[in-house]
Amino acid sequence: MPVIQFREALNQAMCEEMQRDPDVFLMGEEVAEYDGAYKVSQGMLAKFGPMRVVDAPISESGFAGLGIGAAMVGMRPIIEFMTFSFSLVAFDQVVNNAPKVRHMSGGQVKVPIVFRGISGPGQQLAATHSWTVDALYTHVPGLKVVIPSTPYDAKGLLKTAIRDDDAVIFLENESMYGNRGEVPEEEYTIPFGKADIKRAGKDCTVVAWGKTCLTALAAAEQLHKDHGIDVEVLDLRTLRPMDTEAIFASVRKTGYCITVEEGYPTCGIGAEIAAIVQENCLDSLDNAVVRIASLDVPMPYSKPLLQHVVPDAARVAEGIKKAIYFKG
Amino acid sequence: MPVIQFREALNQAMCEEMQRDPDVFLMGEEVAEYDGAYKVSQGMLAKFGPMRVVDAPISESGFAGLGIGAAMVGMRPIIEFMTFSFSLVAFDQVVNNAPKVRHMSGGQVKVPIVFRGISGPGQQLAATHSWTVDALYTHVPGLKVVIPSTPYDAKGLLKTAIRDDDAVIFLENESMYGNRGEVPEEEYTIPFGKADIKRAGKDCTVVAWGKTCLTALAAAEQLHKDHGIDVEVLDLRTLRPMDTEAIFASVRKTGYCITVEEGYPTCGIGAEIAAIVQENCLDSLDNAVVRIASLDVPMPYSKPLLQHVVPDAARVAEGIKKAIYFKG
Amino acid sequence: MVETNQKVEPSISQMLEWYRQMALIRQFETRCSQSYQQQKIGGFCHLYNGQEAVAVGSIAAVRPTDYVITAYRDHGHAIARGMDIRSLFAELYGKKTGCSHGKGGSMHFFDVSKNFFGGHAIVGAHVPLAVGLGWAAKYRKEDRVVLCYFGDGAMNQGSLHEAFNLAGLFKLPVIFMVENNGYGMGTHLHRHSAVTDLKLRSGDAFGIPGKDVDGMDCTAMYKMILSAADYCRQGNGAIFLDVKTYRYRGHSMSDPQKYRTKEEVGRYQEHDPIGRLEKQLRDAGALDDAKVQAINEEIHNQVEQAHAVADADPYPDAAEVWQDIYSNPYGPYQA
Amino acid sequence: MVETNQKVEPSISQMLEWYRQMALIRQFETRCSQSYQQQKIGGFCHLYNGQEAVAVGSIAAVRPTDYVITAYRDHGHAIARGMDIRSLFAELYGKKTGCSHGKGGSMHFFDVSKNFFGGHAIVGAHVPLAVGLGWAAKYRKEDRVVLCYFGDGAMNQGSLHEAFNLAGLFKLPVIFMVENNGYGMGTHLHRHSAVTDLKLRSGDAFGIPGKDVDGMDCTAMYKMILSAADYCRQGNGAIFLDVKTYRYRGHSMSDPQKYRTKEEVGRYQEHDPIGRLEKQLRDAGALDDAKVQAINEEIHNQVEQAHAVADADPYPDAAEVWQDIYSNPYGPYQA
Ligand SMILES: Cc1ncc(C[n+]2csc(CCOP(=O)(O)OP(=O)(O)O)c2C)c(N)n1
Ligand SMILES: Cc1ncc(C[n+]2csc(CCOP(=O)(O)OP(=O)(O)O)c2C)c(N)n1
Ligand SMILES: [Mg+2]
Ligand SMILES: [Mg+2]
Repeated sequence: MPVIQFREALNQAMCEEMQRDPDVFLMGEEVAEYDGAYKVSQGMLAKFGPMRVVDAPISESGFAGLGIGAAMVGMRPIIEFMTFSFSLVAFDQVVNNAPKVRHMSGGQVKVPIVFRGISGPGQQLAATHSWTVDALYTHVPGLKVVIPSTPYDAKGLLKTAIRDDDAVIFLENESMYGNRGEVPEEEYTIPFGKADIKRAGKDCTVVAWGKTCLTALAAAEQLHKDHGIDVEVLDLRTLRPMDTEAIFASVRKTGYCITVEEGYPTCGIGAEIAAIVQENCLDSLDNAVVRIASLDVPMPYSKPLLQHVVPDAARVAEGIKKAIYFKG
Repeated sequence: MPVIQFREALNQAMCEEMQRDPDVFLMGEEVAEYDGAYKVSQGMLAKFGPMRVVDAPISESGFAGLGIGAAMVGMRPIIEFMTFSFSLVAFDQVVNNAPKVRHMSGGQVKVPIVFRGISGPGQQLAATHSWTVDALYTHVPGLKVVIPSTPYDAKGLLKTAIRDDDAVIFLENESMYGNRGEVPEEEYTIPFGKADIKRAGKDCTVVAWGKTCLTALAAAEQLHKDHGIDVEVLDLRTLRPMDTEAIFASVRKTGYCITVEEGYPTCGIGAEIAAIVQENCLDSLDNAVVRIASLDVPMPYSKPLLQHVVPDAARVAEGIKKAIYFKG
Repeated sequence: MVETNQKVEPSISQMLEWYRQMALIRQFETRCSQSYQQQKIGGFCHLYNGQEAVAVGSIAAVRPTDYVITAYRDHGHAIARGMDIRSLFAELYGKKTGCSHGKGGSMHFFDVSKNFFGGHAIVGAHVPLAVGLGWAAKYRKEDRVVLCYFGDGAMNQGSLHEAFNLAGLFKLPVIFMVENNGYGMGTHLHRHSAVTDLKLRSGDAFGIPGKDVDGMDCTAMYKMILSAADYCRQGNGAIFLDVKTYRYRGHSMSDPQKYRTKEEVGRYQEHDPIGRLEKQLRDAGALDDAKVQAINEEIHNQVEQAHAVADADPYPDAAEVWQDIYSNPYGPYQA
Repeated sequence: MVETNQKVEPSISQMLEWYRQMALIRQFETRCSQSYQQQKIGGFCHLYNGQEAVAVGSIAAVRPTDYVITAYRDHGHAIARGMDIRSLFAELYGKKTGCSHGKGGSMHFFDVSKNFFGGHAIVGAHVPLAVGLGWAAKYRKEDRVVLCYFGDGAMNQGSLHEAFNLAGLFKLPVIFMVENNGYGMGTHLHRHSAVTDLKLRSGDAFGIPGKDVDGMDCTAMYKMILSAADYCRQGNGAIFLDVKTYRYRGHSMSDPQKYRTKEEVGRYQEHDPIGRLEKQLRDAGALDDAKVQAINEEIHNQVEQAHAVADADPYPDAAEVWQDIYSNPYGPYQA
């Protein structure tokens, strides 16, 4: 099977869907002539021309709304936010128009749109540029929220997102664009709402999504090597819909649940998981659900500070040990 | 003690603080000549003149930002959103500039601003106009979030908010503006981060805030009358900072915890409370934390649908009975 | 530039139809006002009295295939677009049979079969959507224009400016109409906009030609939109119209209207769009007292009947709250 | 309207000071470029090369009490405002001694003691803040003006338009300067703005007089701002300046610059603001080869020394992550 980069997987998904369906187009800042700020759309302008790969002015609210309007008459726009931190200037369009026009029209108008881009504290960009928007958008009924952790998942989920008839928030991570993985040449898609066990294990369940899957896997390998602890890493793949059954099944098996996220912890995804797990698996829990998240502070610029704020594999490993009462 | 309306309590708080400090001013849509869309600022233009009670164009992002800029040089703006649903077009200003300028300047610039207005599904306004923004803003470090349930609390908390040196989100509820309550003539303020037991009880803890305190109290009275169940209603008063110790103390006493909110449940305030309660009080819990919230759907216009979505006293009472395994 | 197309004089029968439509809107709003007082209508309800010529004259000038989108003061546009008024009353009453199945209410009328894309309640937020409709038309090389209405108060929303720039830059077939009734809620134009000639905020600023038009004159609206639509159809891009109009009623049903005098309202009512058209039709011998009375009675019956049917219509089932949120909650490829 | 005040010719010593400042900015950026390659600087880093005359000429024309606020390309403004370059390097290196204690980085330089209010990284989002600074000055009847800088790409943000309207409506003392370097990242002005005469998007549109000015000419900037500030101080309201300039380096440190040619960059470098001022000063006999070399060496030493000190400065303690978030987490009245 070919091994390709994460960004190539995204690029393939978009190109294949654009070839398949003339109603799909890509719009965003620097996606066309610049080949994408992070080279995700490299070569697409040459392939599809300027009506289908479109450079937008720095008007997130305007072009997000343009996409929604076009979707209202059946087009399938892919709107790229250079980062989802910039989606906050378009917040009303994303949380009010995209997910609610269908509802307020009594189901007459569907809005098949994908908003995609990077999310998460990257490389020292300071507080306003380092948003992890997972919780903000997962909070909103009417949106779907997708967050892949591997090139394979990225391609399959993005294709599903583009074909989906609802508004999809598709979250990527800059530090993962260069990651490589096997991606088959044959066509495939990945359904929403199905979590994926990225590492089977019996001692505890770590629920992760997007980049934190990699952090969790690294921590799991370390714990296995050092202490023989056998961690199950459940990759949610989509946050809304969320595969709660998969979470419950794993927790019922292991008796422990740890969530890992890079966002602000308060009212985060980990909080939601903690709430549903204790609602549904209280009797199976050998300890409280433990949330590992960024510290509850704005993201600082300074590298050592930022490293202190965002959870890394070491912190996750420590958290797991504590959560399962491991004294090693 | 004088008995006054909720809106009068807010009006008094603003007027007293404006008299006390010339740097305080009020800006928002229709706050001046119209006397406030909901009459909260009635009479203030006449009292303070057009530089201190200022009608703004329908430019939420613009005038929220104006307020933040003015606060950066030590003014104390009160920015009224006609409803917090409209704060979503100013979201970037509220979540990036207001709470983070202090941080990104290394503490040089304080931002003493109050954003206030109504939140919550009111009177059949449909999906875009019915936001409960509690969770959206409580998610964000750097903001403080305040939500009073009585005229007394409203006045004391708003005065604290205006004197506070940080950005405060102050949430009101249209349906409560006419509510009456005792408010002393003497000056008082109420500290942030201190919950208030609005009804002491021993059988279970209901955590509520703002309007849901009233719903919870009604449910509690009903349960007491019908079944002798003795519910403790804890009014959080501020969501950030949150008085977690008060929650834990009450739950440790009663063994049960039920949260009541009008917002979307996913990643809501109830989720956060469930997460921290099970993290901190797992051994005291006789059942899982139960979240009562609006259904996880956009707010519909139609009255019977809306009533089905938003929790009322009957649903809260049912929820409490189920939560404490009461079979009556 | 756009020139109003003087050659296209409307026929008497067209004008009679407009007269009927405007009278229907007016009586519809009267009934709404009553129903609101009877608490049959919830939420906010913004009446269109005084502005009828804007919707009727403009929509008369375009084709069924063209797209229409507007703000929350949408009753007039929906009726002018030919939506069934029973479905409108039903929507207002929160009924299953409502045009938006009771999910939207007064501010969110929709009828996709008529290319009527709402009814939008966040001020200014539908203007980018209008640009998207125009984008789709251009992308698909369809011969469609977009009619996009918003208020003078909406001119102060940032996203509207972003949308103007996109429409200007991409040369999209959108006719932007500010229904300039002089007030954003209780705030007069000169207190909310740094300039009061609103063309300056689109035309020059975004390369979109701007014109003023008398929104109290149905025929003027019709002619202006005919030319504007021609301009757009020829691929020239967007048009901006500062439509001078006035609303007779309060901003919404709960407005004490301290910001203006009865005299001011009276002055505008002298140029009432319905009265004006009626006079023209009387002068042309197409209307007389008897005909006017007959038309109004017929409309009255139509309105009362639609209201009564809607009033008796069933509410949606509680389970309906779970509908119209997702097409398919788990994506199209779930096993 | 604003007229450039011809009478206020700068003195030779003033011009020498500008020359020094511009050269300092240029060398500061050169060092940044190296430090970035050495991975001493994280995040995004946007250099100011080519635009030096804008910050230097404008800031020279205002008072220490006036407010200054800008976007993320803020090194030049901070230096022109007299900030200590060691604290700037320290900020870039994420050190405790940084002007923002390492919390802000390149895009968020702050120095309140110099009335320098950042350094803002969300495009356009600081323009409403600038209006708030102007509001405070007017409200308090203080004789202050606000210098507000942003890029041509920022002209497409909605909130900027809202801010313009507020400044126009309330007549606030703000000098809006678009540092029009022709590109928003890789997108040329004519591909991102429906009109390229940016004055049309403020002046006429929001009642704010607009002017063009040559941003490669420090003296022109100085004179223009002197008159603009006069205009504002007299209570006339805001001013908009379309400042024509050019950036020599990529948008940020990681920009392959495929969107323009080396020739294009070269054409602008012929009008280099530093070279131009140098020539004037040479013609006036105030500079010669030896002096130029001496100045540049002195600056080089200054830069290298500041860099070295900052480089050796300590990082903040981990506990610092909990600081600078709240003044008092529990409000002023906690027991
Ligand atoms: C973003 C936003 N802010 C505020 C409101 C509340 N609001 C609804 S209508 C209105 C006035 C709008 O005036 P205008 O655009 O002139 O339209 P008109 O009512 O005159 O038709 C206001 C302030 C809103 N719906 N959305
Ligand atoms: C709202 C928002 N969208 C996008 C970005 C990413 N971004 C940063 S700078 C920039 C280009 C800005 O160009 P311009 O305003 O002309 O300023 P210049 O870089 O030329 O100084 C972009 C797109 C951002 N920071 N904020
Ligand atoms: Mg109006
Ligand atoms: Mg630029």
